[in-house]
Amino acid sequence: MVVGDISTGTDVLVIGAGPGGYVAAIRAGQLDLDVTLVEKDAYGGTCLNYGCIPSKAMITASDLAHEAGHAEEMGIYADPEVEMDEMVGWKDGVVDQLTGGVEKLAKANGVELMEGRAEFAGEDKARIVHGGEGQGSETVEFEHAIVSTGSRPIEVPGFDFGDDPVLDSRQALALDEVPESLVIVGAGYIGMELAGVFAKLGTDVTVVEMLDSVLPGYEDDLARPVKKKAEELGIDFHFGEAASGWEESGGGITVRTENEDGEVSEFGAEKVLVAVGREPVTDTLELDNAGVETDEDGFIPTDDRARTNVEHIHAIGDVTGEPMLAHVASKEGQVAAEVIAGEPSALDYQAVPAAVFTDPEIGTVGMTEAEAEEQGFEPAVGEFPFNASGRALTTGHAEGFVRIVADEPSGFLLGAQIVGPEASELIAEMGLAIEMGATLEDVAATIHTHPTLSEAVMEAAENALGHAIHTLNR
Amino acid sequence: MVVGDISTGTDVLVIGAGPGGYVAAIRAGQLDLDVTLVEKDAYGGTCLNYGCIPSKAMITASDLAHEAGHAEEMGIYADPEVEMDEMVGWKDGVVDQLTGGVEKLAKANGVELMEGRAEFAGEDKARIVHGGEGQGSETVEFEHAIVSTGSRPIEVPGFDFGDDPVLDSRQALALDEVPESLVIVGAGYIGMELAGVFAKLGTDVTVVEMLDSVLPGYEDDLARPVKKKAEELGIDFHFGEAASGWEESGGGITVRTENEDGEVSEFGAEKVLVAVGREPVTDTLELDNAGVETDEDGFIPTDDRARTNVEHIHAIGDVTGEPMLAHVASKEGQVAAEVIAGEPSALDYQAVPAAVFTDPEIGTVGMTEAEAEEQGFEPAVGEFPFNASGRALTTGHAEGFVRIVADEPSGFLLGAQIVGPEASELIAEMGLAIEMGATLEDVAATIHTHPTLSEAVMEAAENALGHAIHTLNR
Amino acid sequence: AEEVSTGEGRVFAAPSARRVARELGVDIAAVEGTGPSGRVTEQDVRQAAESGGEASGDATDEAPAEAEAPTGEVGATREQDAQPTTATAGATGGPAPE
Ligand SMILES: Cc1cc2nc3c(=O)[nH]c(=O)nc-3n(C[C@H](O)[C@H](O)[C@H](O)COP(=O)(O)OP(=O)(O)OC[C@H]3O[C@@H](n4cnc5c(N)ncnc54)[C@H](O)[C@@H]3O)c2cc1C
Ligand SMILES: Cc1cc2nc3c(=O)[nH]c(=O)nc-3n(C[C@H](O)[C@H](O)[C@H](O)COP(=O)(O)OP(=O)(O)OC[C@H]3O[C@@H](n4cnc5c(N)ncnc54)[C@H](O)[C@@H]3O)c2cc1C
Repeated sequence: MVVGDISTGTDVLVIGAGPGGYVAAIRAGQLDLDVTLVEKDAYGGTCLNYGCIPSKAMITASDLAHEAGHAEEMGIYADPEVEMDEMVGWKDGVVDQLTGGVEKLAKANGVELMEGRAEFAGEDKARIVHGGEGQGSETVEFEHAIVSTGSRPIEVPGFDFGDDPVLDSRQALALDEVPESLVIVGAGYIGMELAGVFAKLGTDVTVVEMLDSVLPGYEDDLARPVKKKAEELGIDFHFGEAASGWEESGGGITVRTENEDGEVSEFGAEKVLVAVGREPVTDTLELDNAGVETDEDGFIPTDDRARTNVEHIHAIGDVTGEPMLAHVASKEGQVAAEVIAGEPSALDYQAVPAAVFTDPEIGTVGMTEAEAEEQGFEPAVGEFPFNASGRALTTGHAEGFVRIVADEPSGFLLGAQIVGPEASELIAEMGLAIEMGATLEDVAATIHTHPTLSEAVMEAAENALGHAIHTLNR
Repeated sequence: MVVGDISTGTDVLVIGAGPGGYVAAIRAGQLDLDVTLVEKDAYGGTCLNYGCIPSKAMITASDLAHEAGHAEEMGIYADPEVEMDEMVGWKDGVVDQLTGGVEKLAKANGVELMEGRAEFAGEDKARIVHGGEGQGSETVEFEHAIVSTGSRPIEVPGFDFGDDPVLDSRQALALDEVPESLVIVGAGYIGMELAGVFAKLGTDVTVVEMLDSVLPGYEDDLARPVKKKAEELGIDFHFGEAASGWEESGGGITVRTENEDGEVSEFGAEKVLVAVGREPVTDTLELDNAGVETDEDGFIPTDDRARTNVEHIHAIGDVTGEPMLAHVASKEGQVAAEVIAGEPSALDYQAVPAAVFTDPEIGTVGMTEAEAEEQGFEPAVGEFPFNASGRALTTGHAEGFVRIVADEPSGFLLGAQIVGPEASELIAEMGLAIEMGATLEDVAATIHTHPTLSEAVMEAAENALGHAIHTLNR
Repeated sequence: AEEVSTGEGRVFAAPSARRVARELGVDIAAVEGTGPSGRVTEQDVRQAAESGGEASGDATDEAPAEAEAPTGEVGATREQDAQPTTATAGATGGPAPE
């Protein structure tokens, strides 16, 4: 690597190689643009290295260990032992395989890779500060830039991620021993996914949450089966409690929380995981130099072509705000690249699916019944409970239900909410149905394989139409 | 129950309460028809009692036991013990819950239930012969009849299912001990599903098949991963061998097979499972009395309204021939009931999905590339291998691929073939896409949740379009 | 065709039809749908473009309207609108798997 300040040029400079940035770069490369992708840490970003992938790997592995030890009902007797360092090592192997793949694919699509931290030096140039001591920096001039610098966990005052017993999700996914006990601050999806992992590995888990339920933002009846299962796993919940500090005590720590009335509670544990939300990584970008505006929380507002207020600078992914999801980042990345290449591309999707990989899983797409009403539709709603699904019963996981929301007069699908086995996969069919402008009848009339969980989707549509076979119709 | 021959009348007589018959009866009840459902054995038919459901329950349970014992890679050490009688008892509980549900739903939809064996006594009446000694029979006059008497396993000459060591699939799913060794005659889907169950429970399995591969009828590259995994499980294959007989020897039996050249081989085992196909149950129905015709194999030909040659007598499900699948039986049952009620219903679906619940699973719907060519399309084909799927890697099951077949000029989807994790569920989205007349672009443009297996479907569509992100494009 | 559902002027059309609308500079919200329940098909969009007047400057500002030639005809019996919704007479069962 060259030391000192040299200067190069590119059609498209992509800053940050998460699922937003690397997809944008690959797509730009496919469209024959000259593209440079700069990353300061690791290809694949939060998602592949510290988020989606590691968490899902640990969820599968902890599930298997737990299930095998709790299948006496099926005549299976086992007492699995878990070597945490090996489990984490396996997870790291999965991550390496995927991040290596990203690097290869970027190169194969003609993307120029650059290591370093980018900051804007003007409307059409950026300085790339290289990592190591004395590695210097270089300046890249660009026609277009795509900002995809992602997000990082919010720190709660009093809980410094630099202190050993205080963990963020990334650190929690890299422990080499199963903690005996853990306080988790925040019952959002990250907190709840990790609560499940550790409870299944044998940790004594306490969750404290400022609001009054698990998975705030999800409908009550979707969150309920998740809370119920978590309680069966021995997870202890305390709602209406804001974490206010911690201190060492004995071999471990004591976490202090405060409720609305100022009453203080204390929870002892070996470690504390803070998962209360994520904030954009925009502070070190020198956005001012390029004239790019942010909102009061630091997020970058964009239009339906993923453009910032500066026409030739796009922003995508977590840095643009909710929904902060990998697949949204990737879609925005694809659109940004296509728009730059002059294609008539736009963020015109009808619905964004989302999944929570708790036990049971949650999958949602489009509108809830209440949202449909607010927007002036007359919703027709159909449900199917998994305990009436043959396939669900044969897997031993029959909690939860599929709910489907449509516009009654026209039959057009508007949304679906699923809690139960494989909800994250089942939601895919509903997403396609909504994008296609499918009606309840279309879904109900489509033959679904027996015995599968996806039959539940068809049955929910039939239920909304008033002629379900395997449930009584409302 | 009344003894002697009494006579009643009904709008619709449904004969056989499998997934064809009970769905037809429920739907007819919903349409306010006066309907009688007669069943000689057990509500739910082959599928719920001896087929789909028991096999899938045993597949899940044996998978769990096997996986837990083979997850050292993930840092999980376990040595599960299986109590076969308890596993089978659990499976029976699942079956009871579902068959009880069928009975309740039939009643709730106004279906009259009758126990006994039906045979036609004329064009518009049937005799119902009740089960027990001296229970007599009764005559039911009907306006319309629906024949849904299903199928039974074909016996291979020399292998009498009445003999103790010779098992059909139903008996194999009800063993109360894990056999030490088992010869399976037939490598079709039933043979292969059960081969996996027993191999995972520790049985020494040998499969003999007359044709030259596993899962005849499926494309080679779909069957290959199934065979590979089976071999890893220690299953021994012998192709081109026709079973010709068996005899007791020592504590077990010896199964004899013959190849094309007449050379005889012998395989020792504790038991032999014969799974070489299924034949229609039409022989005891006295179809002649009603004038209903069958083909040379005993199947009842029907038209797109599920009508036999006798206009007011319908036939549905396995008794009408291939594809012998539960969901096809149910669809035909629904259409038969609607046609009888005077609705403009027809079997006008574009594609029938099918799944094989082997390890890995197979899911197919619509046309293969070869079939598309035969039918005059110019196929565009896209693939995505699961070893490039983040979700697949995090589950530890990354063998197989998604293939998607479309018409190149128009982009319309024609078919999909999937082998890999959850293939049986992933195929659902492809089924809906085909029914909806979706194009490759529609599937590619639909946001799919990350990280999920269903992203593979989207990537395969992108691959067919030449702009996949996570694979190199063909 | 019936009215498209009224909720906030939402347009029910497949992604491919929406893309064609952008490509041809057609305001898809103003296109009358002929699909089931008034769903807007790609054909509807192309027809609207041909009959003109639907172009909205906004949608075209940077979209080179070099539409691929309308593919129009589709192989054999398949039509984009031939969804299960049209449950009338005719076609026999689809290609059965082995
Ligand atoms: C524990 C956890 C689990 C999650 N699970 C899921 C899930 O299951 N599904 C889901 O959809 N989402 C999940 N998420 C969210 C998901 O990770 C994010 O939505 C996604 O990573 C956003 O992608 P991005 O490209 O916008 O940003 P990021 O993935 O955050 O990538 C940004 C990249 O930019 C780099 N960067 C930042 N600043 C600079 C700079 N100045 N110069 C150069 N490089 C820079 C960073 O190093 C980083 O690599 C999870 C998150 C966490 C923490
Ligand atoms: C081991 C195994 C696994 C299978 N797995 C799957 C799978 O995963 N997916 C799938 O789609 N299919 C599967 N099948 C096939 C599936 O079981 C059949 O396709 C389905 O059961 C057909 O339904 P049916 O209603 O036509 O007939 P059946 O389910 O066979 O029901 C017919 C009913 O009619 C009754 N009957 C017969 N004659 C008379 C009479 N004269 N009077 C009164 N009653 C009568 C019988 O007792 C029976 O209950 C499997 C089959 C087996 C054996």
